[in-house]
Amino acid sequence: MAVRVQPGPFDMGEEANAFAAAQTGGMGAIVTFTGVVRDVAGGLEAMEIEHYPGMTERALERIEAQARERWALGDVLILHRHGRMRPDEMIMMVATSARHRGDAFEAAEFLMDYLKSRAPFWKKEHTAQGAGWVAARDEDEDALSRW
Amino acid sequence: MAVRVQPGPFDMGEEANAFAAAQTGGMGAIVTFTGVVRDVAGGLEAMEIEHYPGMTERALERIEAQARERWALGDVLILHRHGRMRPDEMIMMVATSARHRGDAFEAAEFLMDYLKSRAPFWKKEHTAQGAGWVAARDEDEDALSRW
Amino acid sequence: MIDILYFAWVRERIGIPREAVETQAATVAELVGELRAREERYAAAFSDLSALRVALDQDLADFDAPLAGVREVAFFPPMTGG
Amino acid sequence: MIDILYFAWVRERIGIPREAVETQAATVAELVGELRAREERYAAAFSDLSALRVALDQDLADFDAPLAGVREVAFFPPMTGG
Repeated sequence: MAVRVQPGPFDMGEEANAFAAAQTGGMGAIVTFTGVVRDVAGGLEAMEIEHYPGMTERALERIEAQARERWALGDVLILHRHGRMRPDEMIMMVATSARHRGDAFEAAEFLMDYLKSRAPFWKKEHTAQGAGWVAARDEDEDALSRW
Repeated sequence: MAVRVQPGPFDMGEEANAFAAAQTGGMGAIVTFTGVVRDVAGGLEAMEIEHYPGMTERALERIEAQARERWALGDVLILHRHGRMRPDEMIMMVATSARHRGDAFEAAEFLMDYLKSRAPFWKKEHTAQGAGWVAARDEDEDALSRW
Repeated sequence: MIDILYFAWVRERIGIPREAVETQAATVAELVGELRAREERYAAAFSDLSALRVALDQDLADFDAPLAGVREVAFFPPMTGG
Repeated sequence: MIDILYFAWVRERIGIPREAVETQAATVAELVGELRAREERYAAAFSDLSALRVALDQDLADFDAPLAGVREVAFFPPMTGG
């Protein structure tokens, strides 16, 4: 079990390998999701992520606990950056392990859906034209209804 | 696009990083699935994977093409080992990238479901008591029906 | 005394990240009413509650939730992490 | 002449990984009938077709598929990769 919130970059491959190496008990399936800064409209100079220190960790731990109640999981990693990052930098990742692939996949999707709408992070886009907060997407809120 | 079938081990983290580094065009989501040799009953000495050279690559390329028709994907990696491996060694991995996480997740699950039942690989378990072929699971066949 | 925290554009609109206020408000909605009445920047930040979320002691809550015993209230827009 | 390949326990039961056969069989099922008639080890391998899969020129096919123009037939159990 690990929830990490950090300003600096992370190495997805190293995180994935460390996560896999720590597995015990016949975890046959490992799923990772990695989110990357996208320059959707063109001209993005930086993405800034604000968060709510204290509540962030609490919210992520609660989301992890909910996932563990619903699926038979070995281990869970939730790692999220805050601060400024450039296009193509990695923002966050989750990893799950389970005996069976269905559990690992579903739990990872659940973690992502909840993280998107229930963890206190806010994105601000900086372009040459100025800065603006990213609006929440209805799809992200709707995605919660399937669980 | 890459389909690889190889006898030797692979480094999941390096593969994941190389896959991520090769992305272009605003792929905001990267999903990986890694399958690990499980010692389900206890006493497993080795897992041996037989395959059908020629057809294997063809089948995996076809499965990838089907995934690309169904979801808006950036890139796809399917990597599968054959030969002998020990418990806790990694057998295979898939990776997908997409602008949106739903596409990346669904395509990875689709690739796994099809790979399990439609790509010509067979597993044989070697224990101190002898060797036996792993039987196909009804769940794996049933998993195809959702697509 | 209760600590009030603001995040993202709520923080920018009000101009400060946090403040301690003395209040007798029984619910979040009552507290919002007091804040709105203070100054234009508060009125602007709280003009549309459907665009806001609230957390009480770092747990998401509703605007009609009671404030009894609460030490930290946070206001912010819908979250956009991941 | 047609190449026949065997994999996994089908290969083990028949005892060889591949062979070239001369056949006039019009379908996979007819070819299976000819093979079954050869020797006990073939009859054993092909005793339950529901436990077998077939590929024609490296594409999965059905047992009633025609063999016209096919150069490579493979018999194997249900696949268990991943």
